[in-house]
Amino acid sequence: MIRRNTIPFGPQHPVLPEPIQLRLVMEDEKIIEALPAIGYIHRGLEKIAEKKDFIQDVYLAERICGICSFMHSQNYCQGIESLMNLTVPDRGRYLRTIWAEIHRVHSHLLALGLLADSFGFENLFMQLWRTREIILDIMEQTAGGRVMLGTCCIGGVRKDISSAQATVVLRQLDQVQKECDEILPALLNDYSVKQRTVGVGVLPRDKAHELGAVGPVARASGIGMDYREQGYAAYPDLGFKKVVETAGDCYARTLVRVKEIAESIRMARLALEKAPQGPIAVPFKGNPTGEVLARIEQPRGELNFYIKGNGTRNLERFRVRTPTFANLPPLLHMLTGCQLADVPVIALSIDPCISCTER
Amino acid sequence: MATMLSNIMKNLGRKAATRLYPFEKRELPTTTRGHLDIEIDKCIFCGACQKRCPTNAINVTRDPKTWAVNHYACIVCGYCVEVCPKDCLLLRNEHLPQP
Amino acid sequence: MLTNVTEIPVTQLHGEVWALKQQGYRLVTLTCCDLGDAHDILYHFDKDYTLKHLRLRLPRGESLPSITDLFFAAVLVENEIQDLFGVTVAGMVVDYKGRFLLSEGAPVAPLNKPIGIGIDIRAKAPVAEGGKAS
Amino acid sequence: MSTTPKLSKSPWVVHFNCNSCNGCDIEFLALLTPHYDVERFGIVHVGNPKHADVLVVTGSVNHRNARVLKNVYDQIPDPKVVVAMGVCASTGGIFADGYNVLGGIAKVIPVDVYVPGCASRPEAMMDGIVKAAVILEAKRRNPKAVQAGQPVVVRTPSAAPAAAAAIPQKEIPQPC
Repeated sequence: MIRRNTIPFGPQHPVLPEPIQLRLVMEDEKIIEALPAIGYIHRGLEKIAEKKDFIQDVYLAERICGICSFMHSQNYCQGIESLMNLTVPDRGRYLRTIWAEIHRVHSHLLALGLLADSFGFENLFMQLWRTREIILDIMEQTAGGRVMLGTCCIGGVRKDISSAQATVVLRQLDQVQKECDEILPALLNDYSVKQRTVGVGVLPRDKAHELGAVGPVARASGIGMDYREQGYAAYPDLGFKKVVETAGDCYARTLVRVKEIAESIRMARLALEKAPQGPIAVPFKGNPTGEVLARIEQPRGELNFYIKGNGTRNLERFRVRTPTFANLPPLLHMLTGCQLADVPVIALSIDPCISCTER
Repeated sequence: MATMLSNIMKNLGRKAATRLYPFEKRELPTTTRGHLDIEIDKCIFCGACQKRCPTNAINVTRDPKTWAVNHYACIVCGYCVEVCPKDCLLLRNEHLPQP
Repeated sequence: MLTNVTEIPVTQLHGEVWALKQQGYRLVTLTCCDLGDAHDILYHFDKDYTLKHLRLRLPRGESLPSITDLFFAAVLVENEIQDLFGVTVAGMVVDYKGRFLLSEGAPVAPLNKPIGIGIDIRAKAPVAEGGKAS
Repeated sequence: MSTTPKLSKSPWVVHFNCNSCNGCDIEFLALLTPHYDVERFGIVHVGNPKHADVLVVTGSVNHRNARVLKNVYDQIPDPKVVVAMGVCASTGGIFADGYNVLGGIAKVIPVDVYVPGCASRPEAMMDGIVKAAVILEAKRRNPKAVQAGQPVVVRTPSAAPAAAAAIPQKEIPQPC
C-alpha cells in the first residue's frame, strides 16, 4: 500500500542559502503536492518605507534584496521620477543601464553556481563564483560597494564612471567573457549535468502564462516577455535582443541565463562605449503625488513597485511584487509529480530569492 | 566531461585566484565605502546628517558638542556625506577594524 | 501614473476577472491600501506589456471574494493581504489562516493605518517566543 | 600576524540566515570561493549545527525565526561562539523599526563578535571569524567563561542607551 507522507523541506537546508520551507506531500518518492511556508525573513519593509521619507526609501528599496539590489533602487527611482515628471539625463540613463546589466551578470553567475552546487558539481560552483568576483570588483571600483551599490538616486545616479575607469571595466568585462566562454560550455554540454536538468521540472507554456511566471522561467517556457523590450533606461539605444527557449525544463532555464549573460556583457560594453557626456542627475524639488506601478526587468523577472505618494515626504503606500513571488506558483506546479531528489535542482532553477519575496 | 577536464587542466597552470587576506592586504579602490568618519574640527553640529540618516545611526548634540555614530547601525550609504554642509564627513575605504 | 483603471463593485469582480482571463490577460499582482474606513484593492493585469487595473473599494469588515479559482497565481498575494490588512478573503484555494507571513507574537494587521490619532499600530508585541527562552 | 590565532583546532562554521536581505549571505558564501577561500584557515562551512563551533548569523530576528535561531544555537556543543554578521544582525540596521523585527540577534542569543558593514565585506567577515576563533580558544581554556549569559562580548552596539555610550566612537571634541 502506498502511504502518503509529508516531508518538510527546509527552512534550513544545505542547498538553500535562504530559509524557505516547502511542505511536500509524498507518495513514496513522488511528490503529489507542494506548499511553501514562508515568513522566516519577513521584515515588514513596506511599513518601514512609509515611516522613512521618500529619499531614504531609495536605500531601503536597495535592501529588499542583496543580489539584485541596484535594480530595486532603479525601479523605485523610476517610479518616483514618473510621479514627479523628472527626466533623467542621458548619461544617467546609460550609467544605470551599465550597472543594471553588470548586476544581471553577477546575479546569473550566482544562480548558475548555486544550481551547479545543488546537483553536487562543486567544482563548477567554485569556478563560476570565481568569475563572479571580477564583476564584484567592477562594482567596487565604479560604485564603491560590492553588493550594495548605492549609486542610484532620484533624478539620476550619484556617481560617475570616469573614462579611465571605463577602460579598466571594459578590460575586466573581456576577462569575464573569456572565462564564461571557458566555463559555461561545461554547464551546458556536460553529460552528467544534462542528466540532472533535461526534462526535469517541465513548465508548459500555457501553465506558465496561467500561473503568472515571469523572467527566465517564462522565457524558458516560450513566453517572450522581457520588459527591457519596452525601452526604459538606455535599452532602446543598445539593440536589446531577448532570449527565448521553448522546452520549459531546468535545462532551458539554465540556457536562458547563460545566453543572457552574453547579451548583458554585450550591452554593458556598448553602453560604456556609447555613453554620452553630460550631467548625471537632475535636481528635483517637491514631493511625489499620485500613484504608479513601476516596472523593470530584474535578473529573476519582472519587478513591480506600486508607489502611492500623497504630497508629503512620506509615501502613502509602497508595495513590492518581486519576481520570485510570481514564480512560486509555477514552482509548485513544477514540483508536482517530480521526485524528492530533484527538488533542490528544480527549486534553484527558478533562482529563488526569498528575501525579495517576503520583504 | 571533456570540456570540464580541459578547464581543470587550464586551472592547474594558472596563478591561484586566492587573495591572501589577512596576510596580504589588497589595494582597495579609492571609491570603496568602508566606514564613516568625520573631521571633527570642521563640524558645526548642525545635525543634518542625523536627520537624513536612514538608520538613525548618527547622534549629534549641540550642547555639549558631540557627534557620535553607531558603526553597527550604519549602512554606509553615504547619504550623510552628501548632505553635510561643511563636507566634514567622509567615507574611509577600509572597513572598520575589529576592536 | 496609473491609467486604464476600471472601478468595479465587489459583486462584479468575478465576472470582470473571468472576462480578462478569456482575453488572455496575466495577473500581475494585487495591491491593497488602507483608506481608513475601507480598503482600496487594485488588481493589476498585463497583456503584451499593457497594464489594466481593476479597482474596488471594500468597506471595513466585509470579506473579499477570492479569485484563486480563476488565477491560482493570486493565492500568495491574497494570503498576504489577509495577513497584513486583516481583510478576510473568502474561498481561497490554500488558506494559511493569517499565518502566511506573520506568526504568533507579531502585530495584527500591521499595514492598516492607525484609526484615530495617537494609536501606534507599529508598537511591538511584547516578547516573542524566542525572547522568553533566552 | 599578531591577530592570527593559534588555531589549535580549526573552527567549523554553521551559517544561519535569520532575516537578512541576502547581501551578507552571498558575501559569506563568497568567503568559501576561490578568491577568499577561508578553508586555508581550516574553517569549514557545515550544514549541521552539532558539527559546528561558530554560529554565523546574518540578519535580524523576527517573530517567526527567533525560536528557530534559539534552537540552532542550543544544538551547537559548548564551547561555542556567535558572530553577528552585518548591521542587521548587530542592531537591526535599516529594518530596526519594522513591526516584525525584534532587533539584533543579541535579543535572543548571546553574541560574541559583531561585524559591521552593509553588506559586510568578506575581509571584515574574515576578521570577525578570526576573532571568533580567538574567543573560542579562550573559552576552551577557561570553561567558566562559557556560562550562558556571560559571553565574551567584544563590542556592544546600542542595544541599550547605556551601552551606546560604551562604544568607542569618533566624537566629543573640545567645546570651543
